[in-house]
Amino acid sequence: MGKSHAEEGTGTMINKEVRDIADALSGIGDGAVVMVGGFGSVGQPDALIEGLIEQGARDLTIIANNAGAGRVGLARLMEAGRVRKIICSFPRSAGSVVFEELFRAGKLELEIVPQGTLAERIRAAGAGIPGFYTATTVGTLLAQGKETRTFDGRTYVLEHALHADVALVEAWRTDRMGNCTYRESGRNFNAVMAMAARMTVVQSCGMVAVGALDPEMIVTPGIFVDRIVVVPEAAKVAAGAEGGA
Amino acid sequence: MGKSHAEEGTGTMINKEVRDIADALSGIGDGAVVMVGGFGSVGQPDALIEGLIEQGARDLTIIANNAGAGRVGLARLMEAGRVRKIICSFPRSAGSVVFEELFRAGKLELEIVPQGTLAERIRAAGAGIPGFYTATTVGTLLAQGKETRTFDGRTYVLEHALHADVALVEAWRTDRMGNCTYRESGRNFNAVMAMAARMTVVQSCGMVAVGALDPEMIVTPGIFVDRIVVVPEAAKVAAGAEGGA
Amino acid sequence: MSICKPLSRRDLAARIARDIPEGWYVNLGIGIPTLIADAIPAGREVILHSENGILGFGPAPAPEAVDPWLINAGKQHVTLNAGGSFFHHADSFAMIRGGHLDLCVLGAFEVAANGDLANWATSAEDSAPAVGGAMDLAVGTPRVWVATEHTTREGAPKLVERCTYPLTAPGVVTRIYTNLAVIDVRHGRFVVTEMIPGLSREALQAQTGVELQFEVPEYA
Amino acid sequence: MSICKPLSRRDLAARIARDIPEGWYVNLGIGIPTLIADAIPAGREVILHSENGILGFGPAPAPEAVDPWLINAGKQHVTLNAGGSFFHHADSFAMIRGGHLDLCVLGAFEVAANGDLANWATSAEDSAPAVGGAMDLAVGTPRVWVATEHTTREGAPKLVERCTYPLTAPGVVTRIYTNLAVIDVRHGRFVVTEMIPGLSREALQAQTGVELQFEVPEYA
Repeated sequence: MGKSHAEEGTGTMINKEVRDIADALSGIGDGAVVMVGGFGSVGQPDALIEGLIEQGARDLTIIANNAGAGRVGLARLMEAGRVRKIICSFPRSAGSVVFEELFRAGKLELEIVPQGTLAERIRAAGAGIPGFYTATTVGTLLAQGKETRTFDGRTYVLEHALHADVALVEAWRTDRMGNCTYRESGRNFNAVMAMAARMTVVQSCGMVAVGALDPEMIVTPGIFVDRIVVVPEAAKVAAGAEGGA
Repeated sequence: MGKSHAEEGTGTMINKEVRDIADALSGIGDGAVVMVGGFGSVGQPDALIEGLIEQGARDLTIIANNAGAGRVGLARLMEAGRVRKIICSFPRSAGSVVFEELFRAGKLELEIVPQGTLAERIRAAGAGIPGFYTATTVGTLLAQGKETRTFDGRTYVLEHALHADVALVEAWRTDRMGNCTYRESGRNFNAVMAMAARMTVVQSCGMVAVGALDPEMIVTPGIFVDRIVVVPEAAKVAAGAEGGA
Repeated sequence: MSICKPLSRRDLAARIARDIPEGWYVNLGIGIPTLIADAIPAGREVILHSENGILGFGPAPAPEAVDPWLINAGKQHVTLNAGGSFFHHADSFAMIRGGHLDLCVLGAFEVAANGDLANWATSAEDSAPAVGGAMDLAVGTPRVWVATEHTTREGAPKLVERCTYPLTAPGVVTRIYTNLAVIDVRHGRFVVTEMIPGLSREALQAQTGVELQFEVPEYA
Repeated sequence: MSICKPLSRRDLAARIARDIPEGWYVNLGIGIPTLIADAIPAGREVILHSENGILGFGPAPAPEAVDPWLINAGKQHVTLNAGGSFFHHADSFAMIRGGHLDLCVLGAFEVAANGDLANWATSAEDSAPAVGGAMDLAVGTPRVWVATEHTTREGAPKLVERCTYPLTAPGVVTRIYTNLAVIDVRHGRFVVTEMIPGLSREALQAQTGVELQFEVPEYA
């Protein structure tokens, strides 16, 4: 390995770590489109979601796989009346009481997107691809209003990139340059959402020195990351099974 | 980690390793579309390319970043008259003498694809996406004949998935289930081509036991791999700089 | 009705597991399909895929060995077998959509003789149905098997001429395993290839919403 | 012609390096741009991207330390800085096409006042031009700087009203660094912001194929 510029050390250094949750979330405005990573409780940036409730931004559009469970986290953000619209694949699960209430009362707009299309629309935004075709939803209610096109005799629908103003993601280990690894099934939506937002905020389970992460193992290179706040995993209680996919 | 089924061991076991290059390439027919991984000499499956010359399939379409250099490997395959068409981003480089000869003589069909579009068309094939839009080539000669479409006021061209019958890739470490890691810049086109062909043949620098590869570090899971043949890296001479991109 | 004994959910899962060859990459849906994981014969290597980015997951861990970061798409704690790997959601669905899995086994509300599958929404009026990965699995996987009770709890047929529930995907189901029979979907017809012992063709037909063809002896 | 001394390729690279702030993610094309890597002031963290799947590569290794698996897009052996990472070609171009780089610096055959860039094919009749990653970089990167000699070896202008060579991308160039001047591309005009000492406006204009605007003192 070559000698790092960083270690020559006369100038300032790149450092994406911020002091606290408030700093991590500063500047998120009313009307923002916010991606929230995780699948179930795994990889969910709980502390950032709680922070967003404190932060106060309103009229949010949330992009996430689920629509929250119980009355904490995303569900509490929704209960606080901060969410105008949710784009997700699996709104209704065992614990999605808040979603049910708000949705039935007409206080929440909903866009249902199949899980694979959701992941790919997010990746497309990160990859500079404004649209792509997929066979998923063809011939179903979810294809209504979508443009279709035939390739080699098979019908596909056109899907559009899904951009966000902010992505809130959880990572396992990070360095000051923003490089991230994930742990086991914690990679899920986090790694694609990190690519797709104007600003990516990482809730990290722990900082390590630059160079400590194996370059073959970095899943999200620092180029995609703007801010990091450390929330040690000890503070994170695994909520356990929630049901649904 | 749970106890592996593999280690219970009463049945047969998945084993994708084949005996030799001939076995690895058996069944590739005339007219096949063959992806060849690597970028320059790094990650290039040299032994499989040499094997393909012996194997004898004709009328091939080759998908690769470069069109060969010198008179070995891909260039020798072309010189032997086995290649009908090449799809690549950078045909002409310092050493591309064979390509030049054949192309000027009208004996080789050429499709030039920008490097990023080439990589994405290959990934699209692997990901079940028949087409996508990109701004790359808009307003240039390479957009001629391509369908365009406007998203949010910007013009994009439609690009189609690029499938293959066979992908020849080089990996660093592999296990009998087909899991692959790559080494440094050797990941390049190999990891996407491995997803995009009906049959993926891996030239591996070395086999390791199942479970020896860190599950966080596997870049190509075994699901994408059909055959593995070991060619220790000691046998591979780095050809060094070739010029061009 | 016959006096024979329908398969239990566990026996149905075991029946399906028997038909999954070594080396297949398989995604198992929620419900009966999930039970298949534990029913795969010891020593047979079948590699299980989970939408949330796992290939090669294994059985549930002992309670004291639960790893909070390792769940499957049903949000149950699992383990990882040797040779398993992790990836993100876009790569996971690239595997699904790209046709790389050999098989998915899904539950169903209804299956039609033309292969149409309905397993995600119980009514077109339900404006917030949870689709998850079902549609991607249904269109992307070359073999879609359904594991289901032969009828609803109320005894209404789930195997029908045309689905009345909203479709998950049209024309995708290739085989159905119920607690009464194994049924192939071929050219727009249901073809019974296996029945539980003692069940008559008439009894099976009576619990099915569309005409069956039979490729089994009258009494198996 | 003036009697002043045009910048050497190395000095031109150093001039450009001075303008790259710490923390930027930068892709450097072949030729003069490649020289920028070695000219970045010590201690300033600029992260270099290479199309073939590297972020954070460093200078060339000593001959005895060459690692055959580690080359950049120009196929030169490089090193990896601490904090660097590897990825595959589709992920690499997702970074480029998705607008995640801060800057690319490319060579050029011609640049037009409307920002059009021609740097990949020397004639529309060339039926086998090598495009590589140039078009993706040109359309995907928010800042496209060009590093070039001000004229061809024959003295013909490379900064022109309209490109005659086939375009790499229309309207993308934001700034040009030549061996004679620094020129911004603004609203379809070339605006000179810096000239080498001793060069007159007239001399610079005489070597340029389109009218220049000046935002520099007559003699810098």
